[in-house]
Amino acid sequence: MRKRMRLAALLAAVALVAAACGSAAEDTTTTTTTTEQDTTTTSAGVEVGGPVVIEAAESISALFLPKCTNIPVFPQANSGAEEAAAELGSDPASFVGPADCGDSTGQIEFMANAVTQGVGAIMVSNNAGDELAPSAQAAADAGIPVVSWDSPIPSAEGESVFVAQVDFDDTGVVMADMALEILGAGGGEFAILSATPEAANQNAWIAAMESALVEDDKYADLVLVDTVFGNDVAEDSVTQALALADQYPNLGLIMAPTTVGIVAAAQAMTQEGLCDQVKVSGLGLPDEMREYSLSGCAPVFALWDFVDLGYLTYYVAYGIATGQIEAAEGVVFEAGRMGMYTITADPTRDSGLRVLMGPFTVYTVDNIGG
Amino acid sequence: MSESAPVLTMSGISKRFGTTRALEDVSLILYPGEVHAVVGENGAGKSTLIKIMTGIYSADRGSMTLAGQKVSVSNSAEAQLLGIAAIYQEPLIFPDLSVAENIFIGHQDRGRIVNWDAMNDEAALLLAKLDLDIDPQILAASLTVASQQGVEIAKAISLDVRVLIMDEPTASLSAHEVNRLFQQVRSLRESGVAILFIGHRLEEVFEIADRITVLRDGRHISTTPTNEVTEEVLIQEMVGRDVSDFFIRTEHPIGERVLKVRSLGRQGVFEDVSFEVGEGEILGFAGLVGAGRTDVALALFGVAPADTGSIEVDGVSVRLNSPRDALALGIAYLSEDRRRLGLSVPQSVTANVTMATLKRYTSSIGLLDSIAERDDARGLVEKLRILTPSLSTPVAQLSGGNQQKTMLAKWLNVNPRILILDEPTRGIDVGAKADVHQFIDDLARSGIAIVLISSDLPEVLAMSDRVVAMREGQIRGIFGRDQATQERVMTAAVGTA
Amino acid sequence: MSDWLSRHRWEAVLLVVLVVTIIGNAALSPFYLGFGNFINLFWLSIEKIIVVVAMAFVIINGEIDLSVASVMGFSAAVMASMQVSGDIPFLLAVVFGILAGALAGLVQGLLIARIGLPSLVVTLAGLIGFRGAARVILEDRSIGDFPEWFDRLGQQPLLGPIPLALIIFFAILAVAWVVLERGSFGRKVYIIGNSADVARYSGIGVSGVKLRLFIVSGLTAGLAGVLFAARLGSVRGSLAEFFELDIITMVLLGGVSIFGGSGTMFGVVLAVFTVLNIRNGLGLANVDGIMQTGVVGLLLLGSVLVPNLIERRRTRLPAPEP
Amino acid sequence: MKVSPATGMNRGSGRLRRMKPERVKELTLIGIISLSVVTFGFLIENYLSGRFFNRVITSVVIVGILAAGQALVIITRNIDLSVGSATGVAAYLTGDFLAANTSTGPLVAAVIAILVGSTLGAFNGLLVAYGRIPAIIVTLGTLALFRTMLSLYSGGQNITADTLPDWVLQFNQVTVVSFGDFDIRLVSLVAVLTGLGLHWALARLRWGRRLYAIGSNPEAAKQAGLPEQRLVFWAFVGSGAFAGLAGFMFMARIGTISATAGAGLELESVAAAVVGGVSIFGGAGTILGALLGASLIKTLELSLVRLPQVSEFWRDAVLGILILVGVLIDLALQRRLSRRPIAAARSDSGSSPPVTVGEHSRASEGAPDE
Repeated sequence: MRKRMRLAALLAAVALVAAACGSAAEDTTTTTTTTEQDTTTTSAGVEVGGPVVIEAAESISALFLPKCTNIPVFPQANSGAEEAAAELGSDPASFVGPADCGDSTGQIEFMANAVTQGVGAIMVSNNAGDELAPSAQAAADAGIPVVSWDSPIPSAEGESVFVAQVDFDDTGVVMADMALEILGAGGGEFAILSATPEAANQNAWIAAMESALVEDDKYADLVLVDTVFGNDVAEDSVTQALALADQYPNLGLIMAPTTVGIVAAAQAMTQEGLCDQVKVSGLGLPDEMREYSLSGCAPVFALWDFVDLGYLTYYVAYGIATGQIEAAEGVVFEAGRMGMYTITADPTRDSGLRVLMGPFTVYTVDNIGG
Repeated sequence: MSESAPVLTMSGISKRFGTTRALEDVSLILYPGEVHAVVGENGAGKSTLIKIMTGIYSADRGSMTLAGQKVSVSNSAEAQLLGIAAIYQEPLIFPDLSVAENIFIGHQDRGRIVNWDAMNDEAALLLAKLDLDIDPQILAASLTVASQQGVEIAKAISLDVRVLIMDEPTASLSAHEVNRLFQQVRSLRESGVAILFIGHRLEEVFEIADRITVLRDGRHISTTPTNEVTEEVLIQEMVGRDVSDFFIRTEHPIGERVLKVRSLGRQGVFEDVSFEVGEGEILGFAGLVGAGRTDVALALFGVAPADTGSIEVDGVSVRLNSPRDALALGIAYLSEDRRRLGLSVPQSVTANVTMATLKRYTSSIGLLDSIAERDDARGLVEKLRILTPSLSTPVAQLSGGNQQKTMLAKWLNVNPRILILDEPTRGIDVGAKADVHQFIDDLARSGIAIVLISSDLPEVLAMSDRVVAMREGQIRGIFGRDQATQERVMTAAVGTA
Repeated sequence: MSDWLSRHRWEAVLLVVLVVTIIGNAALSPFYLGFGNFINLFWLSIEKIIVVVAMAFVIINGEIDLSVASVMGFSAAVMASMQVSGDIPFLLAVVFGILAGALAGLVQGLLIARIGLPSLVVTLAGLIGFRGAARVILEDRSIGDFPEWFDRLGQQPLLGPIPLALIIFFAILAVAWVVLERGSFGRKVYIIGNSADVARYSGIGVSGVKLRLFIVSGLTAGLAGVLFAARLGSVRGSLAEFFELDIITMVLLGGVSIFGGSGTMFGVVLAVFTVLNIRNGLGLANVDGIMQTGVVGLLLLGSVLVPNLIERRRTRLPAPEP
Repeated sequence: MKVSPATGMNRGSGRLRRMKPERVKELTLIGIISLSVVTFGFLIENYLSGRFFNRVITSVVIVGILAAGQALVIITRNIDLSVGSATGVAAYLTGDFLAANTSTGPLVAAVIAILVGSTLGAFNGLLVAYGRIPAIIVTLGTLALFRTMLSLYSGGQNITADTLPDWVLQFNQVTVVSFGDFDIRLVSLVAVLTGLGLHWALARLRWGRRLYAIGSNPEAAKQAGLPEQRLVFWAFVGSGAFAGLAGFMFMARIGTISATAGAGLELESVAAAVVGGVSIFGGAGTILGALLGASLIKTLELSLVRLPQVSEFWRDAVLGILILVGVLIDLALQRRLSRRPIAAARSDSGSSPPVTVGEHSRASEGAPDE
């Protein structure tokens, strides 16, 4: 182990040189990285300085654990992870997961099996709240880094670092901005159609949006009238969307921070010919939303790139697993084609570390294609 | 009686079940337009015969000829197509369907679409023909058994049956209802249908039948025109042996009266039933199937409590609302229906023997003392000479006689003070029968009061200290041992003369 | 031996399947044969298999309880909400949580045993209703922050490497096994499952047994719910959702007849071991969750179809193969 | 003289006796639906409107169709728990076909969906009728199996709205005739017509009546020579076909189809049928009743959604209570109307039956040894 660490340090030093003339880091990261470039000392006592370029080292086995395997974003993320693994000359991580999104028990099982298998790293999009924490802790105790992505472990217990697709506070602002864009400066009524009442991600985003609405005066005329839940089930989401339209005659927008909900809401409005009155926005997959984007029912929505998220996640996990980087605040690294990132404290949680990918891609009729 | 060619000929029919011989070389001829009664004791082979006719069983040997053509029937649908239908004492109706549908559901020739109006009209016509006042649109579930039977007859007529088998159709009917049924049977006969009538009440058989066939122990004994035979002869042929063939109850003293029953009655089932049984006494209950004997027993066992009258055990008036109440007072009841009410056949012999006495083997923490269980079971298995490979053999693997003995063992294990035996020897072979009789006598000797219900008259006469004759829910006579002759008891039970 | 075989043909089949599974797993995965993995294999499904034991009784008795998973959620929700309200000691909240399960069983048991409603319908309503009750109690909250001893009991080994829930499972299993095979209650369960009439005619209090069974089923589900909460460290309204299918599958796979009256605890245990080992093996072979579900579904169908076909062949063939 | 209490004379009031229990049940349901609509009308603003009517009759379509198919099977004393999975498979495969053949019309698509559903139903029917496996086990198994196969087939990819022919998204909106705000939608019409068609078939076709006969008394059915196995097989095929049609409706309603489409519908369909008075013991109940049951559940669901006092979280609890009430009413009605010993007549219920009393024991004479 120590030997491997030393090798990694050596490689890191070489990488430093490469990084100096390497690609420009993205806006979101460069601002924070500049002050953190001091030399740090790893626990192994090896000095590492400056940004680390994560490079091919030994092949690792890993688990890429999605919320479930049935929602398209997760296979997309996996393809990013595979791309990264190929670049790093590592075996692709095994992409398995529970059948149902929301099945935290299933995720626990997969994590436990991964620990048994002694994988090099676990990458997980947490299905629930802290139910996963004990398993993550067990993995960590076994020396396996647990990198969460898409959805973190709230308490950060056992988790090395969270690869955040976007800043959760940003999500609130982006959603508020989209609402403002659709409803206009004059404002109006809108409602939120979320996944399940228990979904941690969505709840964080909604909370962020609510605080954004309060904090910035430009949103003063946006009135959030209701928050309902479609359980990430298409049928329920359609029902809820229609109920919103019926219940609030002045409703101008349904904001759905879930890929299942936004499609269902758009379909519901299309079906009932309500698109003129009630627009739909939120977080959606461009493939699924193209139809409604072109029809004007969902003029603007946002999402991050799941392929990139998977790619970055794999880089981070690989870097930690091979000892090239350490999951510590201030560590700067370069992740292949995506460039430079810094590990920071996660401002959206009480504890825990974060790598912020960002930014959102905001989709409109102009960039949706088709 | 018709001169025409026979409609159905059964010749040389034999059927065995394992070691039990159900039918041996039985022949029977049915002519159109006759009512042919088949009588015999329980176990004589009547049911097996009709099951072969309707294709439920296939005969080991022998042939069946319908209207001159040799036929083989492999299920009841085929039998129906050939014009053979059967009506049972418990009508096989569809409770959720209307009367009209019950009549026509099995028809293959009425097209794919149900014409309700036509069907209702036709049903009404059929029912009217049978002089039945039944609304064809009513649910069959809401009919009385008699009316359900009427519906079954209507169904048979609608199928243009040539042979109608009636298996104890009067068992659950009142006298008035029986009259109605017989009118229907006569009108069927007039239309040329051959009717095979199986009955226990000789009075009815004499009233309705043109010819009577007697079966005994699976063999054909006689076929005689009704007017050439007397009841006495018939009974003699049915029983086939002297009463002396039976184990005869030995003389012994009778002790205290343990059970006193006063004017017991249950609405519409039985009424004004009074009797007493003493320690060591065997009180026989003779009567026909449906006379209400089992119902009295069920009232004593708390299954279907009586609504009038009183029951005293050891001079204390008791209320019996469940078998648990009865068992607590030492009353045990050996059911006539071994499979449905008596034994848990997938379970071991031991489990069945101790079924009613689990408490005895249960320790304070709820565990069963399996050693004690097996000891007791072994004792009873030996005592009753139950043939079983082992104590843990499932009862389902035993022969009928050994199952019956196992059921008896279950109740003996209760150490009852009052033991009600309902048809204890029904459907078991002669050897087992003799065993059972011996045990009953032993039990009485040991001071148990025994109520013996049996349709086997010689058995009742041979075993009992006194005999109660029941008919239509009432006691028609109680005979002391010296007064109880076949003729007197039969007369009281059958109700002729 | 042949006597045992003739009466426990299904157990024998399961035993073979289990052995093949174990050998296959050991051959395919180097991680399979480890003590830690064996502990894990149980621990990961421990709440389910605790309920399986109670469910075996219910089905042998000729009834079914579809509500168990919802009752698990309900019990955990009751416990968690009491913890949040903070007025009572947490230990008491745990007790109340478990009792809430028993109460759910009591309500359903009364409707089934006393009023005579079919258990399939009553517990179907319970499946929906108690899940609803859990949601009513918790709404969108996820309640954690249980006292540390509770989390530790749920998440850390208690005796050597063995966690508490595993000890509880084996304790319950031992008790249940003894009660079913050697206990007076177990005997009554079989007799009633075969024929309620025979039982009644033998002086057995049928509705009393049924009522007690449903209370026990609820109580066990309550206990399992609380244990699950301890293992997860937090409770949500959806806790244990859809567990009922797995639970019933394992019982039926154990050779318990859906019509009641037959089945053994040995068979159920073998089925539990088999399913857990197959799942574990598939998991270690990196097989997806939905595939695992499918394999178990196939196993369920096969477990009934194969003996049916064998039975039919046997009745046709004169001499059965040894 | 002896009258079995079970079947004793029971001349109740003439008209009620003449009226079939299912008629009573249907009228009761219509009464309850009307009552709840009026009640909610007082509680909710803008409730009694054409819009709400349109919502209910379009949202009831899928569950209504499934409940009809479910009733078909339950009437034969069986159950089909795989309908949710079958719906999903039919929806996905049909969508997949449409995506590849965009010129396909609705009729062909519906036929494909129905064929897919029928095939799955035939699989169930084969195992139940000819394999002699209890329906609950078979369909519990295929519930998982169908879903797994779909998941494997889909590979986590959704069918997205933009790949489907244009008519699909408009399909739900097609209105046959409007009365003011009240639309009669094509989908509702199709559902009602197929439902009523099945209702008619069960009421008027020999085939249908025989299904009732089998469920009512299997022993008598055997005695009457009814082809029990074939009928049960076709009942499952029918249930599958209806699940297929529901799948087509699902595709048209939701537009975006994932591999989890239709999950959970099995319980909803059973609930609707049971609430609609279809006896879980077979032999009794009507398709119209099942449709009304579905309507009641959907009406309550949609109304509760709009009742601000009743939170999101109460809906399941209310639904559970509703099912129980439905069964209790059913029991009371049955006991009152026919006073038949329900449990005794159906010993498989396992509940405490009033033991039939009497000396008649069928075929116990000379019972052969086993």
